[in-house]
Amino acid sequence: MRGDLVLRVVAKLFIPFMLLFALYVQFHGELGPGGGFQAGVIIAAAVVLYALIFGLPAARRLVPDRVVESMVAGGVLIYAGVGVAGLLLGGNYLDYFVLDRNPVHGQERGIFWVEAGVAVTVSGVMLKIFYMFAGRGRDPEDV
Amino acid sequence: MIEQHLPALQVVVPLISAPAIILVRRHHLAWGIATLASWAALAMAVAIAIRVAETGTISYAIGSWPPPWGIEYRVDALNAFVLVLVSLVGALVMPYARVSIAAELPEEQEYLFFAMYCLCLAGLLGIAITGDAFNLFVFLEISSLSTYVLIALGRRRQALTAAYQYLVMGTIGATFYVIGVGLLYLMTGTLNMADMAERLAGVREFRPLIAALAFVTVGVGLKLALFPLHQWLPNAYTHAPSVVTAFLAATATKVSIYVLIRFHLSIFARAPALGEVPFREILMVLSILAIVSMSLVALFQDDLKRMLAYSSVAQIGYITLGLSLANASGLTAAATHLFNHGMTKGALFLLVGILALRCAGTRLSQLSGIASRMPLTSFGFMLAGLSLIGVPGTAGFITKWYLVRGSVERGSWWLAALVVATSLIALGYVWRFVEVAYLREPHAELPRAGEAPLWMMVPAWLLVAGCVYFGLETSFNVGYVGDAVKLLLRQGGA
Amino acid sequence: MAVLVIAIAARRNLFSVVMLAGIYSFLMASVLVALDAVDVAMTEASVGAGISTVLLLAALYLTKGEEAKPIHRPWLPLAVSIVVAAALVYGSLGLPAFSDPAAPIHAHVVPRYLQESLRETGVANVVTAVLASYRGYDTLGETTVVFTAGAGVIALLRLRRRAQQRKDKP
Amino acid sequence: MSLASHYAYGVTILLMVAGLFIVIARGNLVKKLVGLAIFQTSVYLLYIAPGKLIGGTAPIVAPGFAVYSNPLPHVLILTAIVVGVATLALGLAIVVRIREAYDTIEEDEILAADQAEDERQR
Repeated sequence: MRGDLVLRVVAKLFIPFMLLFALYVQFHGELGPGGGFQAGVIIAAAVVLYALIFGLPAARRLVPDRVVESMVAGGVLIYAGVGVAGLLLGGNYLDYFVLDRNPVHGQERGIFWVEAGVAVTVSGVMLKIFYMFAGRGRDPEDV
Repeated sequence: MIEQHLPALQVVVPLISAPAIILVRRHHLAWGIATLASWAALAMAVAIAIRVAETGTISYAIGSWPPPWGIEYRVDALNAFVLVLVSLVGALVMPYARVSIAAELPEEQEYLFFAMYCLCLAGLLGIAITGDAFNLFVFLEISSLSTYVLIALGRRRQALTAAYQYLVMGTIGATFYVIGVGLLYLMTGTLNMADMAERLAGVREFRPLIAALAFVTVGVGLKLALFPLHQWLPNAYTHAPSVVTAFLAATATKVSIYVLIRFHLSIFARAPALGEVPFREILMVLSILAIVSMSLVALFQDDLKRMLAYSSVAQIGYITLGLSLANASGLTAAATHLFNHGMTKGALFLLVGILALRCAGTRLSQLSGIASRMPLTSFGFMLAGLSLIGVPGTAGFITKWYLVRGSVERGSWWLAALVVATSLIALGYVWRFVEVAYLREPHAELPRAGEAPLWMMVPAWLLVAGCVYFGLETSFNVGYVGDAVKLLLRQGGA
Repeated sequence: MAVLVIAIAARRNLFSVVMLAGIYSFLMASVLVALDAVDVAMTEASVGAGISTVLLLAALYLTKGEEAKPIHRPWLPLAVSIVVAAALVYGSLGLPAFSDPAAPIHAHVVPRYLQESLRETGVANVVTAVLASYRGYDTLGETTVVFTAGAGVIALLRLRRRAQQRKDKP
Repeated sequence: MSLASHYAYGVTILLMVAGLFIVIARGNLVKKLVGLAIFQTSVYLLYIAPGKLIGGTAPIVAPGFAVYSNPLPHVLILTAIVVGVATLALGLAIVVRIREAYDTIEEDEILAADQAEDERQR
């Protein structure tokens, strides 16, 4: 399947649109259905599709394990960091009101960063889990 | 300013340190972060407990949204007490883990272990501190998922099956809890515990409430290994890494018992529905069955870890027995036993971990004559064992004393006699170790190396010392618990 | 849906079980849309039918595809299930009727979210507002759960062969 | 309190119990996890169904609509779904490891293997 030209071309066309759609879902979450979790899943799905067509090693070169692991941890840190920022600016934990002079803008800003944190962790974890499961059977010494 | 935010930081500090550990990846640094986080958690828990004693219940609105719209942290005497217990054991096992984990796990997994440990600590603290029924579920899952991993990291392959078994039972338990909370939510429209308690008093339709309480009880019962839902516990405790066993035995089941107390005595305190079903009687029968049958099973175990695991199920029975008495002495017994048993079992499992590190295994046959090579470990085990039995002068005695008093106050002399009689069974299994360790000829395969490093000895002995200290000086646990019990009984309107 | 679940229970080929479970999730998602829970439906479709299925297939690839014939008779599980069902039926009989606007869940707490969230948070999707702001702490917990699962899978599957052999021969 | 008004609860209960039955009765570790997932999924209905108001719309504030379905259960269930898939992933990872250690994923065979090992050690 890896050699199929049609698949390769279609995938190359398709994946940017998937990522774009993920961003749409991410930022549109305030108006319509969607949000960080769903966007994270779609991002991970795009990379998984890439891995299916170009092979797992190629995907691992594109998005290396170290990056994925940092994403896994980074998202939670972003989220928790927003909470700490609220503390430092004189509010309670996860208080978004204090993030901006205008409390409503503060709320919007808080929600934005929080959703970003969710998306980063979710896509990182999903990708990592996929790498782990898919890489397991193919390890040459592990048959 | 910082004191005001302690309730949030209590959970967030260990929670943040987990991803930080994943980022740094170096195992020495990982240990450092985890240790720092757990000692910080202990300091914060103590500070919170002092504040609660001074000013009464603390309420903290996360995100500055007032409850019941936002999530509220609510600390009263009862959960402050649980916070201190969890973070105390958490802080004490960390130095021990440094040596024991290096011996039991491959190096590339060490940092992951510490990350999981931080998550588990954060989860347990989160359960204890939150005032929101659904938020409790989220933290329950954080602690459960990390616990499954911690158990599965055990050295033998049985650890995997134990973890799987626990995963299935734990998830069923958590889902039951969600069903129960869902029913409560449908009847009250709120998830905040204090608000729920208030609104429940006005609900006239009993059936969903009874079903909800039953689901919550069974769900939490699965987590706390309430007899007969305890099948996962012996395997999990036997095969998990030693530190994990000690930490879980001392904290995880205790936190679940706290949840049970919270639901039965504060959320349902004023709900008239509770009188309809004999929950207390059922709990009492189950507790008695747990104490008698599990003590007997423990008596015939060959493996020291497994023996202690069965004894844990029996000891949990004493706690629920105290609950089912439902008078001041019974509740005091239950709450002090949370602390006393947590300390005693923590000490015993840490000492068994030392034996496991030095000897071929933890079967009694492999340990004969061990006292001649490892006198400190054996002596510590004996002292903590005395506390397990409930000999006067140890922490365990305090509990038994209040249990007997509570039974007599209720006029159940037979129950008091039962408590004393089952303590004799505990004497039986502790004696088996003493006999093997002190009176038998040393085993041929015994190690020459002698005692374990100080990193492991000091935490274990601190807990042993605690078992004796809190048996003589009761102002902290009985005094503090007294406040909590008064609060609970007042909430019940009694 | 009920038919599907029974088919899942009866099937012994694990591959078809996984496929049926995926279809089940899709059906569930469409029911959720009918119940106005669009966000939940979207998540259920991507998680239940997407991720879960992929994960299960990957796991099947690493294990084996057939389930052995059950040996014991399923009386105990049946009894447990019936008791649970009875408890639920008993409880559900006292619940408020379907779509009753006076039910406590519609009357308490929620009105503020529906009426004030646009003004207080500037976000039109109330689900997002509640998720990320009013109950943002739950979502932090949820993200941590995902993180726990990710780190846990790394911890479990990263083992090299050497460590495994030690495990095989205790 | 008509029968129709409780139809949703009836379906929920049926699905829930069927899932639970699969978990307890089946010996295959993967199938148990599938049952567990179904058990959890059915709980979603218990939360979501009562939140629906007939004539209401999805809870996205827009001019022209006055009746919205209850958003709070949606939020709770989003969290529950995520927790469910996290559990599933972890469970499958453990199953993969069990398969490598025991060469089987049937509960009975694993128990037998453990017992045989215990006997040898004695």
